Amino acid sequence: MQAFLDVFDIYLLEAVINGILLGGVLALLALGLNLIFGVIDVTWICYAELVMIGMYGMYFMVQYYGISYFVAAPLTILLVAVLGAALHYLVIAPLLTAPPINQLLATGGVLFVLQSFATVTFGIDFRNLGIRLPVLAFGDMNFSYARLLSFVAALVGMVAVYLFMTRTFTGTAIRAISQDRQIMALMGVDAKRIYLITSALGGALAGLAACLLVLQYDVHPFVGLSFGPITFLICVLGGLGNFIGGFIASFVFAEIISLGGLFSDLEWGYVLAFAFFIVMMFIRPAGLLARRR
Amino acid sequence: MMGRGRLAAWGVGLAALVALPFVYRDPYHLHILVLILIWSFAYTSWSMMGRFGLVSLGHGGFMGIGAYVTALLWNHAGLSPWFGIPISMAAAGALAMIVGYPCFRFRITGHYFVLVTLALSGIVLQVITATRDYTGGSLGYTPNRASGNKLLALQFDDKTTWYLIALAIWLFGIVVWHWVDRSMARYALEAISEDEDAAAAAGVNVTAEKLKITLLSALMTALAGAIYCQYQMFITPDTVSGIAVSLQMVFAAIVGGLFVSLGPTVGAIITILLAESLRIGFGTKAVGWDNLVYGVLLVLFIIFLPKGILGSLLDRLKLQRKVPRAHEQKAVQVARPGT
Amino acid sequence: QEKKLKIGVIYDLTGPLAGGGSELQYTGARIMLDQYSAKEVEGYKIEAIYADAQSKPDVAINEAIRLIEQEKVDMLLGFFSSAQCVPVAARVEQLKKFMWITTCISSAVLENKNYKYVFRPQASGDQFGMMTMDFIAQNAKEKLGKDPKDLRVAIIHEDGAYGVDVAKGNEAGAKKAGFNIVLREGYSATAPDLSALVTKLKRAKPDVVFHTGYNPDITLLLRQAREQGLKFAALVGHGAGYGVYEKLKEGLGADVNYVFNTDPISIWLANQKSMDPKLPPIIKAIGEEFDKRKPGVAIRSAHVGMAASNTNLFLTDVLPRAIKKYGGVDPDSLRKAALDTDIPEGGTMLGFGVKFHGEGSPMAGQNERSFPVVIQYVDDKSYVVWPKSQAQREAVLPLPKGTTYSNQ
Amino acid sequence: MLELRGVNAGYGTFQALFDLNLDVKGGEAVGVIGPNGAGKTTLMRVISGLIRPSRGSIKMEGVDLVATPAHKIVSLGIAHVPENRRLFSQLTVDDNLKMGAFMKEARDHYAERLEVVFDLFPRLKERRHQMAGTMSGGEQQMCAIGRAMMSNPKLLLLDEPSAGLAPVVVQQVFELVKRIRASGLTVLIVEQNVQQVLKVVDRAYLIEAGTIRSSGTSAEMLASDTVKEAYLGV
Amino acid sequence: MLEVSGLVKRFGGFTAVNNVSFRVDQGEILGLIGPNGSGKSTIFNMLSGTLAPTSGSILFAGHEIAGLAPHRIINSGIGRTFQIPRPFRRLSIFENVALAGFYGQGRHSRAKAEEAAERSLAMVGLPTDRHASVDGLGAAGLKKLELAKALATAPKLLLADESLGGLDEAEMDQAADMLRNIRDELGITIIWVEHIMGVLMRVVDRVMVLDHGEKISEGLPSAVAGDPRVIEVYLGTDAETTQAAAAEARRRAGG
Ligand SMILES: Nc1ncnc2c1ncn2[C@@H]1O[C@H](COP(=O)(O)OP(=O)(O)OP(=O)(O)O)[C@@H](O)[C@H]1O
Ligand SMILES: Nc1ncnc2c1ncn2[C@@H]1O[C@H](COP(=O)(O)OP(=O)(O)OP(=O)(O)O)[C@@H](O)[C@H]1O
Ligand SMILES: [Mg+2]
Ligand SMILES: [Mg+2]
Repeated sequence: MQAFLDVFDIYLLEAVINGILLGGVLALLALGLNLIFGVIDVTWICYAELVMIGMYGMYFMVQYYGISYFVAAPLTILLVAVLGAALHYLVIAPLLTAPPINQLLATGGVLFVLQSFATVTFGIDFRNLGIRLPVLAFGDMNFSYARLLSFVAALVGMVAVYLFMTRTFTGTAIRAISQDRQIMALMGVDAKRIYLITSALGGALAGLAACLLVLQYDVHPFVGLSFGPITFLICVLGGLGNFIGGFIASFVFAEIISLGGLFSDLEWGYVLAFAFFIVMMFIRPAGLLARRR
Repeated sequence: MMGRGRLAAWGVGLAALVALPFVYRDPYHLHILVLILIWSFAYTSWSMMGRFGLVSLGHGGFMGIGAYVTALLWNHAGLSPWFGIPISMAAAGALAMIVGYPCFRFRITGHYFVLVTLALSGIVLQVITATRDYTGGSLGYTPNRASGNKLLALQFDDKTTWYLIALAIWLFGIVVWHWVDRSMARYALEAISEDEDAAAAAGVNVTAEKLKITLLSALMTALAGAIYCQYQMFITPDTVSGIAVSLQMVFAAIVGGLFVSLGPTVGAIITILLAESLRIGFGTKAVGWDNLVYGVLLVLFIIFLPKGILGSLLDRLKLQRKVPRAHEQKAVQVARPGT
Repeated sequence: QEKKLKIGVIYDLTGPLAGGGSELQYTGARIMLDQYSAKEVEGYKIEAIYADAQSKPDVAINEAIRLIEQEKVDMLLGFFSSAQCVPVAARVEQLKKFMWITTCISSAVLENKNYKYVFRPQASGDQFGMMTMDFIAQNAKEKLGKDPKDLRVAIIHEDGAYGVDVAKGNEAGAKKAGFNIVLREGYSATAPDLSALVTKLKRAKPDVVFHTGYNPDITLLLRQAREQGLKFAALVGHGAGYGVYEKLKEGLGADVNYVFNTDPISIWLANQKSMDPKLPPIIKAIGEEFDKRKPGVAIRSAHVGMAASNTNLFLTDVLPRAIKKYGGVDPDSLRKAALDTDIPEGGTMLGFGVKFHGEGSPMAGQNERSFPVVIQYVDDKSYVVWPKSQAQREAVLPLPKGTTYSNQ
Repeated sequence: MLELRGVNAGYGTFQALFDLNLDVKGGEAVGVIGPNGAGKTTLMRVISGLIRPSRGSIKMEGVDLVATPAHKIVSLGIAHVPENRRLFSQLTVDDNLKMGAFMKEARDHYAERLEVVFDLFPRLKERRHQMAGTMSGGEQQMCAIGRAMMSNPKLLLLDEPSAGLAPVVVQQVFELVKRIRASGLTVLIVEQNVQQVLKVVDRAYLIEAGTIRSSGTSAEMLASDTVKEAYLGV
Repeated sequence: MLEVSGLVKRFGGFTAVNNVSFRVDQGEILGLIGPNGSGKSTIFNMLSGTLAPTSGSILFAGHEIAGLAPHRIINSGIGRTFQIPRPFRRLSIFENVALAGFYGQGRHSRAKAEEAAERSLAMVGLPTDRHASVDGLGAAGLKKLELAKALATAPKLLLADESLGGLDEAEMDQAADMLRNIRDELGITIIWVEHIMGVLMRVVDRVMVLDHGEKISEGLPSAVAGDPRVIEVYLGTDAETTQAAAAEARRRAGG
């Protein structure tokens, strides 16, 4: 009994809160993907690699050219937004009528391209921005400012995107386009433009994630591998295109990883998270927040 | 329904393939050939369900189970692969059922299905890694060398033997593919992939049909994993399981052509040869460029040959021979009295 | 026909392991081999053919087979990752070719394999683990003021071949020293979050943390450790990521001060007084060559020297003997020559001597005289602090008051 | 207002329209009738730019539609209610209507137009938060017409608006056409319900196999033998 | 042969079908009419198993089929068409129908299935060419294909949902005749949903009217066509023509 109670110590609380903060990181990553994958129904398998390029962008601007972090961040967001638009224009647009699996494959190719592009141009070294934010301490518990920042950015970003998607005409068009592309012209919508806007927006969100992730993680050509799959799972667990759901799902995942890791080996935390995902898919196939039909 | 000419072509082709290792003995090339055959079989197994819109990223898991269960049984229980392989296949099949049944029952399709299966291969990978006391974890796992009967242990040092085994397995895969292709089940699965309700209204037991093809595909993939393990005599979680392997299957099958029997084989040939020759070609002079070129080619293939290399090629040939589609419409209109 | 020795050299130049140290190893081996490309050894030209294993075992296997069967190399040299060494060594042995491992250190590569043609002059991973435990054990009472049984140690490691092997040595060493192991855990080097592990460490309150990892995970762990306020008396790393000071410094800033690392000694740190006098000039030459190839690096990585020394050992000791005494560069001559090797301590750039375990030994092919050393990074310099015979200064232990992780 | 001259169009190698001429004057209601597969829907699509004619010219108030991108055609005042409704089935009724008012000009009058549409179809107001795809066939048709009305068009293209609707609703739709027309809108309507449609339009064209077989005022068409034989079941 | 009682279907809080009971006799053609959204298709969906009823019972040939999986219901002898055609575009026209023939009849023999396909296609007037593609079919063709698929499952009871929608008048008459033939020659019982009263009233034996998910009227065509409530919610000014059609049909049937 005592052993059991021992579990409920301050460290548990710390793990819970760290889970929430990790959730912020994941939510930030999932936000842009949810827009692309969930709403306009285009598969960007290479999404995390866009974040990687953004992180390199930050690194070089800040470390090499000595640009201030706050100037570099918008530039990076712009850079990745352009990248997202280019990705759409060059790779996705020709495949819009092809089955989704072809998009998966083509963007998978882009994933290789981006990874090896980074290897070729930036080398295989791990790079670190070297900005060390202070630590927030509450008694025995300590929290990372960098993560707090991601958390806030994710929250603000989520609300902004949600409002944009539901309140504006362009947002509504973005939601409509995956359902009937041909008919969009009858609404006076230039489908190409909507796709470009969305892709650029998705890219910009990836860029935003990059700006904040670079404070916490080393950049290297394979950094995307750590985040790719889990971001996709989050989008689905939250319900495709459901931004609030995705936000919540990020925290659920993060808590499972965090607490699973606390009570057992880290790997089992992941096994647990994956298994939870599968089970949830059966219970709530349309996402955490879905009403049961 | 195979024409006489095609049957003859297949016969000649096969004879040539069987004769090959007796004429051409370069061990490295044979090694690559064996790998191509084994992977072709794995890709064919994947395409068995992939072609019906059941895009699974869980096949890395099935392959891993095939490989690891066989090897673990041999090392820890001394069970010959002749028994180990069926057991490992059964294990993969059971897993396929456990995940597949609720998936199909609850109508988990499209992206959802892709990601559920992705999680599945993630789990298998993590479990193999986490149980490193038995599986060797990321260090990989080697089946013990047979001290006695090599045949019983399914271990051969000779590349020719392996080549013939791989060829037989590959052929088996192609035969099964054709068998499914000509069965009524193909109609049902095509129908299901388009509209499950409508298929059910035509009397198709949607869940059962999907389960059957998933089971078949998983069993074959596990077999591929086990054979790969016996041939390489070494497996790591990353080479036979996990998301990367699953993606590799999807890539090759689609690059080759999902809807033709030899498509996945062509995919295996192209992707493996491309990767090998790019790597060797660029060597250590231009590190990283091989993957860059590989990725670019992959993207170009898929944009310009959306039905896969073989699929698009055959389409082009067919287009020249076949009557234009307008005739079909004429036929319909003619059959419509009164207009 | 001209006499020639063809060497197939395989390292990872791309993929996650490349940055983890493999590429530096490759550079070291290459510096040595390039020097011989113009010279001859006992009438034999040396030709090296390089290949990239891309951090993937199956690629390593394919390349090994290709180099042997296609390029007809006489032997293989190199390999960074143990996950590649294991299958490749098995293949090479089966094909009866000679293999000279410069790096991959897992004991699993050789243990109970009874290989005849595979040799590794390098210390094995569990030796690393044992070494550091021994180092702490010898200092526990005096510097940390604790009896071994009261000393709380945590062993954490990336869960690849390397980390697992070192951790095995750590555990054996800790048991031998009688330490109290409060946590032992592996994690994936690609894990996006290690805060749960840090929390567990905080709860376990270790005095000394023994860590094995590659680079991004080390930085991530230590950053999160700082952010979560983990405190301890000493952090002991084991090669790989801990061997690349540049990156540690970049990611951790001043926090890297006083961290210990175990590696074969960096050739530039080795005690040159007790060394074979032929060697120091070579060390100097390697250093200059390295600076040329990688300008602007503050501490020359131990990885470079490791591969260079081991390559040099082969070219200057084993190879000439094989040709002169056994008449050629066929695998059996090379093997016999390697088994004849008998170099006393101080006979290599890495300080240790060389004598391979022979047939019948459970570690056949392993150098029985190799040992790693413990170094400490102090103010952007590294000093050997253990073993005593090589030590350049006293270890700073525990972490001085006021440093980030100090529990004083 | 709308003028088609020598229009040829089709799908791939298949030609569906042959040298078609057609005129719609401002304020007029014009019907297009013809058997299945005659090319009526194709005609509508060519006008709204969903498919491009291979030959011929289409002008809307003098503006050449052939040279105008499809999404710009709406802003010239043409709204098309496509065959089979083509709603955004995963969006709510509200969102569907919002899409109808996507154009800049229409956005400004969004609230007003919404009132107008809800007046026409009170049923839509009741179900404004329902997913369009889950509504009944008739409700969906209302939504489709409503969506087109949102852009405040000058010319409304209706492709079989009565298909699948209950008789009362069909009557309402035709009433609606009358009303829409009375409010000054021009209507081009494709219908199978020949008797009904001829009651509300001024003129009609009979299309068969992609060409105009005959045309005339409603009275003329009702009296015409060809029409009678084929479509009025007499 | 079909006995439905107390059938209810709710979607969330919305009741689409509310406590509907009716029966259909062997060899009968029952017309099912009602305003849009009154629950006709929903009833079909429940009869064919596409949707599970919230409550109520459906006895078909003496067996309870409510809530069974669709394929089992189809196999037990109910065939249906969809209001909006749902062809399988990756299969040829023939394969579409052969599929229904094979699975709809309990997966017995391929030869039998192909025979059934040929028969059904001929019956509805589609080509029996094995490779003709679905893409070439217009609206009318698709409706016919729906019907052929349903027929190929060898149903005892056919649920036809707006088989005439979108057809021109000539085709409509043919289709109506076809439904009659199906009943007369194959002895298949039919429930027919349609909004085109002129045709429906001439063909059906009995009519049932739904409104807001509830049954508001049931009886002979002429009687229903005169029911003021039906006129109000459904027929409107069409009432006269409808009555005329019903009367005409009765006269023909009687004479
Ligand atoms: N997307 C398409 N691809 C190929 N052919 C088509 C396509 N759409 C229509 N067709 C063909 O074009 C011809 C004209 O079709 P259209 O839809 O214009 O006829 P319609 O008069 O509207 O018929 P209905 O009354 O059935 O709606 C038909 O033969 C049809 O098969
Ligand atoms: N899945 C669903 N979720 C919510 N409401 C639904 C769903 N399916 C149908 N409905 C509602 O149930 C009611 C009945 O629909 P149904 O399709 O049965 O009507 P119907 O009588 O066939 O109409 P129509 O003649 O227009 O085809 C409609 O109001 C519809 O919006
Ligand atoms: Mg039409
Ligand atoms: Mg209906």
